[in-house]
Amino acid sequence: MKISGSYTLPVAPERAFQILQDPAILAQAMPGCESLEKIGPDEYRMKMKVLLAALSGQFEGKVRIADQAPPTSFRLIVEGSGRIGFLKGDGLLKLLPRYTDYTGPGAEARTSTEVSTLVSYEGDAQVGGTMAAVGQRLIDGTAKMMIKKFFDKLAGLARNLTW
Amino acid sequence: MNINLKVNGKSYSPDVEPRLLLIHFLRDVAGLTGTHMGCETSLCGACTVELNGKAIKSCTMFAVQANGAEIVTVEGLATNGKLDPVQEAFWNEHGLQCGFCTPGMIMASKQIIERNPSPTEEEIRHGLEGNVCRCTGYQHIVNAVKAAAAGAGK
Amino acid sequence: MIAQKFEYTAPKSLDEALHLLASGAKPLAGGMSLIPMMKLRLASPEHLVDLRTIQDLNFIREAGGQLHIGATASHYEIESSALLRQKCPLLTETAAAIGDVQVRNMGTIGGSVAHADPAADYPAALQALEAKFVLKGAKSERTVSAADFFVDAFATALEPGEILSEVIVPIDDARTGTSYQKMVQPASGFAIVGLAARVRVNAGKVSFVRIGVTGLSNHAYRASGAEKTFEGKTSSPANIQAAAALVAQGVDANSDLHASADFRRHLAVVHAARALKTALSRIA
Amino acid sequence: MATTTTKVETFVGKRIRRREDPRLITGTATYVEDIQMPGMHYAVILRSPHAAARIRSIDTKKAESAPGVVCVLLGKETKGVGAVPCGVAMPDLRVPQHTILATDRVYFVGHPVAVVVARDGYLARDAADLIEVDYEVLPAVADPEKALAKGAPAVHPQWPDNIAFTYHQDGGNVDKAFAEADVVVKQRIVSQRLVPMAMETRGVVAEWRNADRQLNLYTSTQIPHLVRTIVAGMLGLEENRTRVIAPEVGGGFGSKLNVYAEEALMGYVSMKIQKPVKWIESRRENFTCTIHGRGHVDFYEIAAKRDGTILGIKLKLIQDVGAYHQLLTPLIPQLSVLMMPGIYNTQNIRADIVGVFTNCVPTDAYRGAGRPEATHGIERMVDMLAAELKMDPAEIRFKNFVAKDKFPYATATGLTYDSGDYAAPLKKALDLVGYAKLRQEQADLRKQGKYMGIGISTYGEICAIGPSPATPAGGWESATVKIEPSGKVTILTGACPHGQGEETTFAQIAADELGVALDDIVVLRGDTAVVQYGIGTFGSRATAVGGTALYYALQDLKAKIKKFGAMLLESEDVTLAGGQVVDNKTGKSKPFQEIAGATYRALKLPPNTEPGLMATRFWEPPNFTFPFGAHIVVTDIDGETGQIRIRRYVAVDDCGNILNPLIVDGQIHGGVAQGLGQALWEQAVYDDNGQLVTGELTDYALPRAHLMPWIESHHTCTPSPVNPLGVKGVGEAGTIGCSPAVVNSVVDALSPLGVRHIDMPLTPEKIWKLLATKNRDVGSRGATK
Repeated sequence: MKISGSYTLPVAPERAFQILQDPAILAQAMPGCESLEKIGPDEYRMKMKVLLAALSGQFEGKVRIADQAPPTSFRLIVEGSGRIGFLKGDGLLKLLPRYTDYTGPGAEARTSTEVSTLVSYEGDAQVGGTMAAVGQRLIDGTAKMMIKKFFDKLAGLARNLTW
Repeated sequence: MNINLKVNGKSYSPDVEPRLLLIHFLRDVAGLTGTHMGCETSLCGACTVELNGKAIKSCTMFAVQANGAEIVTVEGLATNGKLDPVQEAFWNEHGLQCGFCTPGMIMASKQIIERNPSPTEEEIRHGLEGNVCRCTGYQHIVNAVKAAAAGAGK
Repeated sequence: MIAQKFEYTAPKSLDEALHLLASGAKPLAGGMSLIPMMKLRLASPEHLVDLRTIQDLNFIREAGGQLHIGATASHYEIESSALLRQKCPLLTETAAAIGDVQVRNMGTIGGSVAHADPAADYPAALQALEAKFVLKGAKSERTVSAADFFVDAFATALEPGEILSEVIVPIDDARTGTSYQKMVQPASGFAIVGLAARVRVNAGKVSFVRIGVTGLSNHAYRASGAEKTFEGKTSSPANIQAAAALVAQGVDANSDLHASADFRRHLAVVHAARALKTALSRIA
Repeated sequence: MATTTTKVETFVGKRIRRREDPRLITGTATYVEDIQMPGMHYAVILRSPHAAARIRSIDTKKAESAPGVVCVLLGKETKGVGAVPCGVAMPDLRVPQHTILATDRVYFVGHPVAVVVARDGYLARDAADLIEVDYEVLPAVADPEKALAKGAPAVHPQWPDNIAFTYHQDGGNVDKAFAEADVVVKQRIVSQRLVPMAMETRGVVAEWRNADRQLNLYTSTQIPHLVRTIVAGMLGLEENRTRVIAPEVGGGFGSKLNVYAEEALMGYVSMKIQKPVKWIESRRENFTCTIHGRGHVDFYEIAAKRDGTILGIKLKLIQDVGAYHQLLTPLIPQLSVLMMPGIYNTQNIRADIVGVFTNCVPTDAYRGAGRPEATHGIERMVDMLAAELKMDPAEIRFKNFVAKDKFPYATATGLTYDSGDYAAPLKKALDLVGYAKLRQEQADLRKQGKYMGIGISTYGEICAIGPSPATPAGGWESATVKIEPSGKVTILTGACPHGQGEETTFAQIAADELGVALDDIVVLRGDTAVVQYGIGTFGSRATAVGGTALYYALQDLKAKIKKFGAMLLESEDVTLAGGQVVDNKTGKSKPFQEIAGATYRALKLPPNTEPGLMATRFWEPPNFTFPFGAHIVVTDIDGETGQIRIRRYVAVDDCGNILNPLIVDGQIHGGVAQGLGQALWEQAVYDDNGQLVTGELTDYALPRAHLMPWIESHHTCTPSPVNPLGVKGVGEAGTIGCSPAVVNSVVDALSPLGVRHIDMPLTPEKIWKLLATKNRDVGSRGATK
């Protein structure tokens, strides 16, 4: 399944790029992430608990960051598998400065002249196992929701951490 | 967990695991294998039984939820060797082929007639929405429900 | 086909249930969504608290000029309620459109609403009805509007330990016309889109419009833009169409095997027009 | 002694309610899952969640020590068991080794990896969760056209081109036909993958009796004898000590015309644990692991003269095989090719099949098996040709039908059509539907911008499968008739009905032949220890082939009864009628029952005659039978939502003589439902990674009661000369006739927009897109000379 979208983070691209690759921050922002542990350069082992309505599942997997071109783009690859199936996301994130008014989380602390970052993402999401068989009509909406949660959290963290 | 329930007029007080599905209680504990499991997503209706007068899918209910309930399965329909009018109509109208969906289909059909003694074709079809038959194309089942309703109304 | 082990409690009272829920148990109502997921082991709650055994949660009654529906009222009880048929026909019509007979016999309004499946039927009607939900916790009770309740896919305003105990809807007299129009996903019976409309006409002009939309995006919503456009106008086909055309505006539509986002948007518009037209035709 | 013959009621041809029904409507029938045995254990199979992966390691320790678990078996332990067989032999057929459990690699989602055996089904399921498999996920390919592309992942590394087999057939002179044509129409037509979805999933109970070296295998199958021969071979058992029982079988539709890994696997498990074991397939497994049907991508070309005379047909057929061959996989598209000329007088045919491996569950026979695909293609092409030539679709068909005085008719594909009057059902269907009036209404509706379509399909099919040389495992059928000393009759048939009603129709045949009451007859089937060898029920063959074997066995017995009757009546000239043997001279008679007793008492025997009344016949059919018919579908399309409403469904089918109209109607209705399922709703969709995304009823849409139209079922009757019953078979006719009629109807409705072809299923979104877009030419335009 193709996924794409964009989100505005309340920090400048250089800072956004940093935050998006900071395992401590990623671990906090990724919905359900219970731990993220470095196992190699730009590679992390992840434990994740997905809670979605009644659905619950423990996943173990990897997060990998590749093709870094600071501060404009990088690839994020997330893989996880558990009893209820597996998921894999592979996307290219592009960061562009934005000078327009920012109204998302953290807006109250900012002035309209500050630069923010438009993060646009495009990639593929795969779901397999039991989840894939019964959850077809839910996958699209769920993926969107998870991504939104991720960025909302990230935006909040960015605000708290940056200034 | 100890529960009490009545199936086809007979009382049972089994000790069951909470996760035991009602259909497995009926089939494996009570030995009533007429009720069939056709899917796991509550969409085929082969497991339909009557619980306190209402048609329900026994594969989507735990036995513990039926504590205190009165259940009727397909085995409980015929009385003193005389078939229920719906059973008789399914037979007369060739409302079944492989027979696997039939017990659930009969239980759902009974509910239709109980709630609406003279259903139209459309009402019958709507009432059978939750039951899949892969053999008959439903037409003879619709005929059977019509016939049973006509017979029961006499 | 076999769920993981869990503990089960059938409490006698709501207080007992809330106490258990406060310590992490999960509520079980009709089980129509939860049990299939448990059988496939997509859901594995450790402790279930059966709300259907609590008498206090099963009612449909009129009080204080509103209609009160207990959480464990089944879809069938709602569909066949003479009171609701007369005073809130939108809800009976919607209940009758859910799933199939067996599901309606067992499934409950509280279970469905709290589950907040993006394609469930009730939320459209409840948005259009501006329903209120009573949420109870072990030490709390609050009332939340439908507009604030549905947050995202399977996400609601319910806090852990809270249950939805009651749904409150207004009484619609005969001058209000309502309709629920649904495009059914043929495999599951869920709504690809479902549109609920409530309209009143005064002196030849549409005086009141409420439109609830389900299935299109991650949660049901009220199409306020469409409502505003229609209010104050005549109920001409052109005005219906102009209002309907706005129901999907600005909405992040979902896409799946059964309908792309574009098709869903289109269907929302078509069914909005149908719901409005039918609702108007039902005004006494 | 009675001296007058009583007129006994006859049964053949009457709407007689089924004799198998009492047990089914009272819930007392025994399906595999209903079988309980002392000491029974339960198996759960762990399956691959990946479409292609290498198995690095499997850790079963936790599972083995879980409560109630007796053993956990992996592929390395079952390596000695023979492979799941492909029953088809053809040159250059590539047959991958299909082990009963995966060893080092998995090839499709659902591939069995391990089996857990426990004393309780719930505990077995719990333990399956504790097995840890480390997979190295590999690239997969799930689309046959993509699998053929250069650089596609190889499903089986030894065959990087993914080609499983090729097959070529040429009849007449195709090049000449196309050179002489005024018009050639081309179209790519997809017949999508479908899930057979028998209501009863598969299931096996295996009971090994060590002291007797005997395996009893209860399995939900259409072919118990073939399962016995093959499973005994796989397990290295003696065939006469392997007993296969198909108890009540809850639907098959071809999906149980197979030998599956689990049948041998459960036998192996039972031998290992020395206890009976039960495995019941979950619906999810049924979707991912039981064969699928169809899976064609067809490239058709049809050549014709300007007057509509069809000159020739070309076909390139891509068959999605899946990861393995099951029993008949490579045969199915060959049936499509055999059926290619349809019922049209066309002697120039060319077909090229390429079977393609994909990382999906294998395809095999599903209701119609090859013939629905062919008929769908031909009937679509004929409609497109009519549109190209601006001819009426009925007219072009009448013009090209094989004339009724041309039978037996030899086709370019090597078949000999037995009998037919192809115009008759079409004429009747046109009358019934009120064709001329409908066309007028359609013209009026078009002026109002409304979409209404009239779709015709005239099909032929190959039934009564079939002469043995044309089948992989013998195409005959057997019957034994035993008349007991009391005169009661027992029929043992090698056919294995699972809903088709032969317990009734076979009793009807026997009752009329012998002049006894239906209630005096019992029909037994589905137990290899009871029934002589048989082939089974599939390919609309049970009555036409099995019923004929029964007919001949009855003739043998009738001759013997007459011999004994003549002896007892001391007459030379007797007749058997109405349950009596009558002396034609004196009018004296002996009731059948008395004679039966005498044959066993054997106080006196006619010359050269043995005691007893039992006869067995194995009947080899000299030919297939070829039923035919015409289906007309009238549709109205919702211009806003793209939803299709079927206003009328008229089916006129000719299946030869009809033994029981009630049962024949049921077969037609059910067949049409499955055809409509394919036309409108059903599709097994794999994503690019080989995940079956319509892997449950939540996403795989089936025909349901409220979605089905009323089917107006009618018949013409052209008896088959192939068998003495004059029957042709009706099990698959509805499915074969249906899908092209529906698609033709919808294309007809949308033809003012320039639409000429739509692939199934005709989902509302597809229709909406056609209504909404400017460029509505979804197919390639026909190249007109």
